Amino acid sequence: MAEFLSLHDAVARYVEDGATVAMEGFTHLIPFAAGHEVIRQRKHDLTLIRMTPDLVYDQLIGAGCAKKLIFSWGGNPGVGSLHRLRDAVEKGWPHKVEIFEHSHAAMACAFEAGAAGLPLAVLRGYVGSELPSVNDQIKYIECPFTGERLAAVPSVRPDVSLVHAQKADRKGNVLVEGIIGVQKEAILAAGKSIVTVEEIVDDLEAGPNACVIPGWAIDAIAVAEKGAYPSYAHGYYPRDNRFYKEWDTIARDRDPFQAWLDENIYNAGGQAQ
Amino acid sequence: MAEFLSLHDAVARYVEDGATVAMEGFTHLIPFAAGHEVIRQRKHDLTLIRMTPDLVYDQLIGAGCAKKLIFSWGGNPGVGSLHRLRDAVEKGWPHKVEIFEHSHAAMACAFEAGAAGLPLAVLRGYVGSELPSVNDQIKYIECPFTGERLAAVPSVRPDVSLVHAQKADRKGNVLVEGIIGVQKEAILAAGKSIVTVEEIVDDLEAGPNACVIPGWAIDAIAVAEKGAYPSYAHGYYPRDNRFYKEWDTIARDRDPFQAWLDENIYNAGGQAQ
Amino acid sequence: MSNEYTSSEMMTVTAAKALENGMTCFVGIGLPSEAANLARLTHAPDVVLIYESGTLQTKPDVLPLSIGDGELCESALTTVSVPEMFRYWLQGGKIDVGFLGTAQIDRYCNLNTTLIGDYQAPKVRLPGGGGAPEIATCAGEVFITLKHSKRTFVDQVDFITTLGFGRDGKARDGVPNIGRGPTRVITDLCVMKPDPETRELVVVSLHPGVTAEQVQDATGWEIRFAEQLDTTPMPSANELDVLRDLKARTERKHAGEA
Amino acid sequence: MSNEYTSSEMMTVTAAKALENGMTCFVGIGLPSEAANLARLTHAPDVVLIYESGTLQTKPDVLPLSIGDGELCESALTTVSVPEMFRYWLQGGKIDVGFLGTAQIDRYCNLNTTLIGDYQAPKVRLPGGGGAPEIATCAGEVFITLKHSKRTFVDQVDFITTLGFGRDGKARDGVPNIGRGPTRVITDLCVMKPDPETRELVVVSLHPGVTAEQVQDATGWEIRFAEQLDTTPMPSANELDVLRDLKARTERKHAGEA
Repeated sequence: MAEFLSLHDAVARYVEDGATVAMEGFTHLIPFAAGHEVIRQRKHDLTLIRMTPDLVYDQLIGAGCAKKLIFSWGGNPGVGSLHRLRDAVEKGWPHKVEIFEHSHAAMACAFEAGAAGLPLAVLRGYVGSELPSVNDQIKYIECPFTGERLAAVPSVRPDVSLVHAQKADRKGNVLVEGIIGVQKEAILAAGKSIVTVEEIVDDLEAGPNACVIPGWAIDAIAVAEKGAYPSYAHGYYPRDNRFYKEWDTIARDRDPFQAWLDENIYNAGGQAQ
Repeated sequence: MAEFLSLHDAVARYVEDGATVAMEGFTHLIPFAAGHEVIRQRKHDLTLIRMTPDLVYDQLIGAGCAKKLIFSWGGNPGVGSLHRLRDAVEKGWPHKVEIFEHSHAAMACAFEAGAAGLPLAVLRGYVGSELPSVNDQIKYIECPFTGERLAAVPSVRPDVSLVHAQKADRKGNVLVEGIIGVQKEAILAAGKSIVTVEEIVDDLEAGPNACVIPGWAIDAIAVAEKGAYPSYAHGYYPRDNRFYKEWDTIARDRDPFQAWLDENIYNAGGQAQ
Repeated sequence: MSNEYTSSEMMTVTAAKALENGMTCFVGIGLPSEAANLARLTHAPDVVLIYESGTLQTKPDVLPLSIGDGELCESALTTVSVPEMFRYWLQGGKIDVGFLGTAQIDRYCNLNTTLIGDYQAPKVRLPGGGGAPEIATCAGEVFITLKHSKRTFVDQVDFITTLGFGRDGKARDGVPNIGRGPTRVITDLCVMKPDPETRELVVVSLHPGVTAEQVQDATGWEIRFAEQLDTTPMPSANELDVLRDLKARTERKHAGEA
Repeated sequence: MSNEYTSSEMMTVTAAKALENGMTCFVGIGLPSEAANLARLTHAPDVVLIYESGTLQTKPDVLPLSIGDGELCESALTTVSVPEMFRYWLQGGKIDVGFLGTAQIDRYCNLNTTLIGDYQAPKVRLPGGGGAPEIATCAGEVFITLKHSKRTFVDQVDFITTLGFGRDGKARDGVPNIGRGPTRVITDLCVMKPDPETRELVVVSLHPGVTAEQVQDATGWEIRFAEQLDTTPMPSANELDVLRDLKARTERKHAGEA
């Protein structure tokens, strides 16, 4: 049953050093406030899972929280590189990060399979790609009906998932609306889950088939206003595309990145800027 | 791209004798009008797929349309038996129907896999059940990561699917709302699809994550007012539970059933009573 | 307020009491649905009822006739597709208890809802498995409720549609990712639980006024009784009132629909 | 109305023309997105644009910076989960054409968006595969658009992220349930198509004013030219107007957000 906690307390309680962590939100509703809290609490040796690492994992990797990264597209969307990710992979700064690289289709299926309680996801994937030659987590099964060879990847089953959503009601039921990505899957696949929300409301006012996650399937809910900034929350605030472009300059070199971290995370209160 | 047709023309064009046909709608939105049109056109040797055969398949089986039945629960919900199904299975009247019997979980996964273009569905299913001993369509795979043995069933890929929905817009986009069952999966898994709707509207007025099926993923749309009766259409009319109870009497013996067929299908126009 | 009650009412109230507040319950139609909703309307207001039609956390005002009545969707927190229901919510391990009825049950709690006789030439064809085979293995535990008779309590089920503990009581042993299986069976005569070692059903409490002989007469094998045999608590006046109101509302609703 | 245009505009307009009205197109971000939206705003109003973020049949007023900008969802027919997008819509065979960009391409249309150098010790780490590996094999066919240079058109890609026709041109042969693969490549200099037999890229039309020598100079292998080498039609004034309006709206939108 969801417990209402401060973001500090939720992260302190559920995100352990060395844990496997998924922070999801496909472009939309990226849990920046939660990610910043993880950095602020100097969690380390994390295995980070995310389809699109985006700025949030660039920040976590640059801050030294990550030991491994499981992902499928690691760029700054529409802008270019994630420089902190590249610096870790290419030069081992602040330390080497081991990467397990997939396609989106495989990651999406792996989240789906994790939510479905299965050990593997099966897909018609990776045909002709060289990714299987560098990722030993990609295997194959044979269909017992047709003999077709299909790709298999381990399901995603994080120790803890962190996602951001628009709102929760007072029982802790959560509404996710708009681009819903793999948020529901991330929550259901995880051992523990933390959901940050823009606000708590009396009534979710959701349609009959809306993406509502019951409070009893969530461990902690924390209010984090603008918790997805500089990504966006449909119905609340738009994506700050300008910040995404500025990040290219901030993150390109180590010193300005460190200065940004100090100012915006370590020496900032508890709320994402 | 969806074409607006009369129900007569849609069935005449897309439902061929000997075809594999899925008519879906989980308790809600059962496509009775479409099923009646199939009976009226005396289609035969059909392989009928449906999780819950319900009255609609009792009628099709009693009318002699079916050669095979793939299903997972064949009762009159809350009332008792499907007498026409039982008469076919137990006594071969009007002729023998071969059955392939599954659990709901397996059928639901098989529809999902069909929509996903896969040849098989994988599930943690049938553990300890004797169903695999009587259905050779249930096989097993071994997870290449954990070694766990998991059940596998062939995906559902019907030649044609028929479903009922609340409404379509003028481009043929369809809204399904409420208990959505495996309707979307039935349409996407099929070679051809016919959707009957209560009405055509200018604007579906659907929420951002509503179950909307684009017109280009549908072959034919036919207006059939009260097309789900005696099941129901959320927002339009309730389930006629009384008729479901009366069906027990109508269908218990062959003569009253035949009389019902004559009066309500063969000698009735084109719309379900 | 009345102190009188029928054996059906006794069964339903006892079955309802098995559910604890806050549990997530995957509900079978019929007797389990009646018991689960009674629990929700009495001691367990926050019990979470889930039906295989996709309705999550539903609070129907009347009992559904089918597993997918409109009432279930209208009163639900949300409604998901049937594949999602079975994949994410049941197989995904979100269900504490599956609540099932059955046509036949044997001493090892195996359930038959498929047929009487031989599969290829059935004497009576029953509806089939529906959601039960995976509810019984994926839910944390399973409660079963049905009327007690020699027709339903048989030495060997004609067909194992749904696993209890197998023909030998050992079918769950060593199986990965499987639920605990049936933990109690509630009838109109008594409450039974599987023996922790052998998994054979043992009568643990008799309903008030019921004798051990009556239970044995209604059971198709030599049934065991616990050394410490309890008497099942009687229904309270409030439980009976709520149950009767619920059933009366349901009757009116279903009769009135045309 | 102007008759002048840049080579980038020529590329975008030509790429847009490849899309036919009514096609369902799975759109990659950047150049493909620009071309696909131009098609929708000119000759192909009913082209169906699908982005991997789950937005089905979307009609953005400005170009998205990311694959999941709010604009895409707000103007979509509906938005589905990302697993559904990849499972039902892409793998399920509902996509006529996948429209991709790339960092490197070779003579057999293999695409590299993973890295330059060696995988274990990369010289430049690129973003990775994203949706492309399965878009390229599950969509009916694939269009590719990118700027022409020796850096992008290489003899052998450093890594096959996404299959064209393999290192030998035969990697799709005999593979069940696979799309036709790349059918055209549109750059700022020319249009190329794979040879029907060998699958090697062949220049089939040069953009107005471009010479074969220029194309060869910008290509990292000895590229073939079709015997009947066409000249790509020029952009119309209307196409240029619509494109420039779209880009101006986009600039204003993205600059104005804070």
